[in-house]
Amino acid sequence: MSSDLIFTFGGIGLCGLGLFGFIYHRHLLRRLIAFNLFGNGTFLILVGFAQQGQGNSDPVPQALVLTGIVVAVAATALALVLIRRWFQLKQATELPEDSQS
Amino acid sequence: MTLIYGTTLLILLGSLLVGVIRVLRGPRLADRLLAAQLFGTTGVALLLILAELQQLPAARDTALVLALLAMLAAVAFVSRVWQTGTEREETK
Amino acid sequence: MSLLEWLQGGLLISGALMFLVGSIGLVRFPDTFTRIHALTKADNLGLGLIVLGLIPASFSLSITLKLLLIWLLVMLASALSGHLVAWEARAQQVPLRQPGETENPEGTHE
Amino acid sequence: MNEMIDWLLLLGLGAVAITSLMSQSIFRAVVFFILLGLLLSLVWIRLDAPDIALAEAVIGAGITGILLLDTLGQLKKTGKLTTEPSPSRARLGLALLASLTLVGLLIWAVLHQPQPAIALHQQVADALPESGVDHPITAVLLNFRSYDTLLEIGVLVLAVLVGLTLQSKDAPPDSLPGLPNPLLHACLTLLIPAMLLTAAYLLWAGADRPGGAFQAGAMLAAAFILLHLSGTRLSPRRSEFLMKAGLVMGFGVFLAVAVSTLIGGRPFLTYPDGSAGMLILLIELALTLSIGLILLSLFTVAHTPAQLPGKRRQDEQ
Amino acid sequence: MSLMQSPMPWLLVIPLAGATLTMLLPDRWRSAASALGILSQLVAALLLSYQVIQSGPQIYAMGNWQAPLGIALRADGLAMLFILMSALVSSLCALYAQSYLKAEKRANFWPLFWFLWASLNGIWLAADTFNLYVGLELLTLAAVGLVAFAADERSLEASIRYLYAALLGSMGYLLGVALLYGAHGTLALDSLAEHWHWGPTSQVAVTLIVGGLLLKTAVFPLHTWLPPAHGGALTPVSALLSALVIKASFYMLLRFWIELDIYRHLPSLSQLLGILGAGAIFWGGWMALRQQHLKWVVAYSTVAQIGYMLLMFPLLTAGQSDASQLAYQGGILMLLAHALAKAGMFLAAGNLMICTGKPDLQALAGMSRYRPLTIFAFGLAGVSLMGLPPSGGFSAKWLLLQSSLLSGQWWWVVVLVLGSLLSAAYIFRVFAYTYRETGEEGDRFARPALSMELTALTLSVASILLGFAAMLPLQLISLPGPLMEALP
Repeated sequence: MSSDLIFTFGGIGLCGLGLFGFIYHRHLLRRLIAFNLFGNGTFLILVGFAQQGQGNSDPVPQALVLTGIVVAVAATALALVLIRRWFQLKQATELPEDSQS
Repeated sequence: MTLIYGTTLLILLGSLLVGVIRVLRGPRLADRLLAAQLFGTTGVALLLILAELQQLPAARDTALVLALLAMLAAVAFVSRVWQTGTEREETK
Repeated sequence: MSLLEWLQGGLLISGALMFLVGSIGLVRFPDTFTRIHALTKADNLGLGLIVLGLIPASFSLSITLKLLLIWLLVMLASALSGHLVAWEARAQQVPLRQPGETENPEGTHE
Repeated sequence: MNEMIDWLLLLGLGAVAITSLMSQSIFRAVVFFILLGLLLSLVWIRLDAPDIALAEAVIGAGITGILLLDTLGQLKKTGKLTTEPSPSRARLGLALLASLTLVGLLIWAVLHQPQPAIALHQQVADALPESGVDHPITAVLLNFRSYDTLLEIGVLVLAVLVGLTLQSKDAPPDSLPGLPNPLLHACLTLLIPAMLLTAAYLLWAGADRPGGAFQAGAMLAAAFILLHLSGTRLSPRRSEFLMKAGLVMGFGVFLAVAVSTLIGGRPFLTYPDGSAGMLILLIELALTLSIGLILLSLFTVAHTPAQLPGKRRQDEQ
Repeated sequence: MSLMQSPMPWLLVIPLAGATLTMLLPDRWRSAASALGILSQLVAALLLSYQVIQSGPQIYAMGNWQAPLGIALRADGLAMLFILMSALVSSLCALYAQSYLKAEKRANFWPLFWFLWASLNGIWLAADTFNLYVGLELLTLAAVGLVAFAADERSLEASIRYLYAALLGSMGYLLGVALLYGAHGTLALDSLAEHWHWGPTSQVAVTLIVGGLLLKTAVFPLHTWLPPAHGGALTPVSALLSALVIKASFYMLLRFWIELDIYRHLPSLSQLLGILGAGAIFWGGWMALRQQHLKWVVAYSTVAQIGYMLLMFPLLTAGQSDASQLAYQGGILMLLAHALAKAGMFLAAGNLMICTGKPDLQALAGMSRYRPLTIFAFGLAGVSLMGLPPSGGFSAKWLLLQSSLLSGQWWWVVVLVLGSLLSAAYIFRVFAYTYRETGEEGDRFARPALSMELTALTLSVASILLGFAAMLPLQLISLPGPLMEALP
C-alpha cells in the first residue's frame, strides 16, 4: 500500500472521529477540537486521494489544503473569540439544549 | 543506510508512544507539558531524518520552525494557564 | 558499508536510544523536577547525536550549519522551558519525592 | 520499512486523536491536540507535501495550540469550571450512527476510485514558466488560483474584524502582566531575531521552494505573541488606525495590484508581462506582515473583560 | 471604461474595496463611500445583465488562466437573477440600516455588510467547486459576524450555534469536493460535467455535498440553528440573512443538481428532498404558529418557506420535460418572491418592534391604527408568503402545482395547499394581535424613521408586483446556457 492510500484511510478515520466528537460533546472547546480533527481528516483525504489517483505528487490539492488550513484557522480563532465572550457573559462552556422558545 | 534511518525512525516513534503515558498519567499540568516538550524535540529529530530518507530538504525547514516554536507552548502555559488559576480539576 | 557509515549508524541509533531513555525517564521519575532532568538530557544529547550522525550524509556546508542551528535552538528552548516550569513549580511549592514514593493520584497533595 | 513507518504513524495518529477527543481533562485534550499537529506535519512530509508540513507545524503546534491553551487559561481564571453535563444516550447513539455511516461511505468511495480524466499537475507543470515563480505551489496559490487566495485573506480579515466588533471600545487592555523571569527575557533577545529571520527566510524561499506568505506570517505572529506574553505590548490601542491599516494592508495591496491591471484593460488578477515574480513578492511581503498582525490580534482581541450585556434597545435607532 | 467592457469582476472588486475602505475611512466618510459603492454595484449589475441578455452567458477567466487550471467566473441567466435580487435587497437593507443603527455601531457594520455582498456575488458567479467553498466560508463568517453584532447574550448564543452548524456544513461540502477531485482530477464545474463519471465515489461525493449544503440551508430537520440566528439578530441583518444568505447554499445545491445530472441518477434522493421539504413546511408553519416573539414567527416562517423551494427537486424528473421546466420556474420564482417578501416582512416587523419597544406579539395591540403603513407592508409581504393572488408567491405556487399535476405526483399538491393554510394561520394570528385594543396605556409608541417604513413597503410591494411581472425573471432564467441544456 502506498503512503497516499494509507493516509487517505487515516483521513477517513479522523473524519469519523471528528464527526463523532462534534455531535457527541457539548463542551464548546471539545467540539472545536473535533471540528479541527474533521478538517484535518478532510485535508488528508484531499491530498492523499488525489495523489493516489494521479500516481504522483500533485501541487493543486496541496495548494487547496493550504488555503483550507488558513480558512480553518480563521474559523477556529473566530470561534474561540465567541466562546470566550460567551464564557464571560454566562460562565458556561456549553450552549443550553435547544431552546424552542 | 535506509535501514539505519528506518530503524532510527521506528525507535523515535516508539519513544513518542512511551511519552504519551506521561501525558495520560499527569498528574500535574506541568508534567503533561514536559512530555509535550519532549514530543517537540522528538518531532525535530524525526523530521531531520525524514529529510534525509525522502531526500526532501524542506523537511529541515519544518524542523527549524518546530525548534523555534518549541518553547512557545511552555511560555504560554506558564504565563496563561498556570499563573492564573488552580489546577485542581486536572489532578484527578 | 564504509567505516563512516558504521559511525553514522552508531550515532543515529544511540541518539534515538537516548530519546527512548529520556521518555522512559519521564515516565519513571517520581516528581516534576527530576522529570525536567530526564527531558533535557534527551533533548540535548539525543538530538545532538542524531545531528552529528546526519552531517556526514550531505557534506554540504549550508545543511551542516542549519542542522547545528536547529540543535542550538532546541537546546535553548529546552533550557528555557525547563527553567520556566521549574521556576513556576517552585513558586507553587510542588513537593519533591524519593524514588518509589508514589504520587497520590487523588490529588490531595495540591 | 517505509510502509511500517506509515502504519506506525497512522497508529499514533489514531491513538492521539481518540485521546484528544475523549480525554476527561480538557487540558489533556488540548495537549494531545498539539501533539496531533506534530504528527500531522510528519504525515505531510510522508505525503510529499512539505509546504503543508510547514504550515501545520506553525499552525498546529504553534498558533492554534496557543490560542486553545490561552482560552483554557481564560476559562480557568474566571472561576471554577462548571461541571460538564454528561452527554445523553441519544447523543451517543446519534454520534455513533453518523460517524460510522460517514466512515463506511468514505471507505466505499475510496476503494472504487476511477482513473481521473484530467491530470491537472501536468497543466501546472506546463504553465509554470509563465507564472513568475519556480515553486508550483506558490504558482497555484498566487497566480493560477490567486482568486481563492484573495478570498482566503478576506476570511482572515473578516475573522479579526468580528473580533474587533465584539471588543468594547473603552475596555482596558490585556490585564495579565508579562512573566517577570530574567532568563526568559535574556533568551528572547536571542530567539526573537531568530524567529524574524526565519520568517524572512520562509517568505523568500516561497519563490522556488516550500515556504510562502502564510507560513512566514504565522512565524511572525508567533514572535509577536511571544513578545506579548513576555510583557512587551504592540499596543493596538495607541494607534487604532495604524493597527487597522496593518490588518488590511495585505488584502488591500493584493486587491490593488489585481485592480490596477483591470483598469489597464487586462483581466482581473493578471500580472503585467515580466513583472509577475516581483509583484508576487510584493504581495507576499504585505500579506506576511498582515497575517502576522491578524493572528496576533486574534490572540489579544478577546482578552478584554466582560462588557456587561447592555440594554439591547440602545443599539436600535 | 473597463467597467463597460467587462462588468463581471467589478461585481467583486467594488464590494471588496468597499470592505477595505469602510474599515479604514473616518466615520463621516463611511456612509458616503457605501452609498457610492451601492450605486456602482447597481450599475455594474445592470450592465452585466444587459450583456448576458444581448450575447448569452459570459465566461471570465480570472488572471487569464483558463479553467480547469485557473478559476473561471460564469454569468448566465440564473446567476444574473440572483445578482439583481441581491443588489435590490442589500441596497434597501443598507438604507434601512443607515437609519436603524447608531453611528458607532455603523462603523463595524459596513465592512461586514460589504464582505457579505462580495461573498454572495462571488457565489452567484462561481464556476469552480473549491472556489465555492472559499466563498461559502467568507459568507459564513460575515453572516456570523453580523449575527454576533448586537453582542448580547442571545445573539452570542445564536452566532455560536450558527457558526458551528455552518462549519460542519462546509466541511462536509469540502469532503465531497475532495472526493470529486480525486475521481475526476478537476475542480471546475464545466469540466466536471464534461467528464462526469457515475460510480461509488461520485455518489458518496454528491451525498456529502448535498448533506453539507442542506445543513447550511437550514433544511428540516437540520434547521435548529436558524430561528435563533434569524430571530435574534438586528433587524436589517435578519432581513439579509433570511432573504439572501440561506439562498446561497440553496443556489449551489440547485446548480450541482442540474449541471451534474444528479436528478437523473439519484431519483430516490430527489424524493427524500421533497419529503424533507414537506416536513419543513409543516413543522416550520406549526412552530411559527406557536411563537410569542414577533421575529421568531418570521424566522420560523423562513424554515417553512425553504420547504416550498425544496419541492422543486422531486419535480425535476428525467423524461418529463414540461413538468421539469415548470418546476424549475416555479422553484426559482418561489425563491425570489420569498427573498423580497421576507426581507420586507422582517423590516416591517423591526419597525413594529421599535414602535412597541418590546419583541412580544402581545405588545402589538392597537398597532393597526397607529402605524397603518408598516402594517400594510407586513400584510403585503404576508399575502405573498401565503400565496394569495396576485402576488409573486401565488404565481410560484401555481407553477409548482401545475408541475406536480403534470408529472402525476399529486401528493405535492396536498402539501402545497395545506402548507398555505398553515402560513395563512400564522400570519393572521399576528394580525389579530395588531387589531386588538387595550385602551389602558394609551398610545405611547415610538416612531420609526420614514425611510425605514418606506424600505419595508418597497420590498413588500415588489413581492406583490412580481406576481404581475413574473414573465421577466422567468425569461431571464430561461436564457440559453449550460444550465438550460442540462435541464430535463
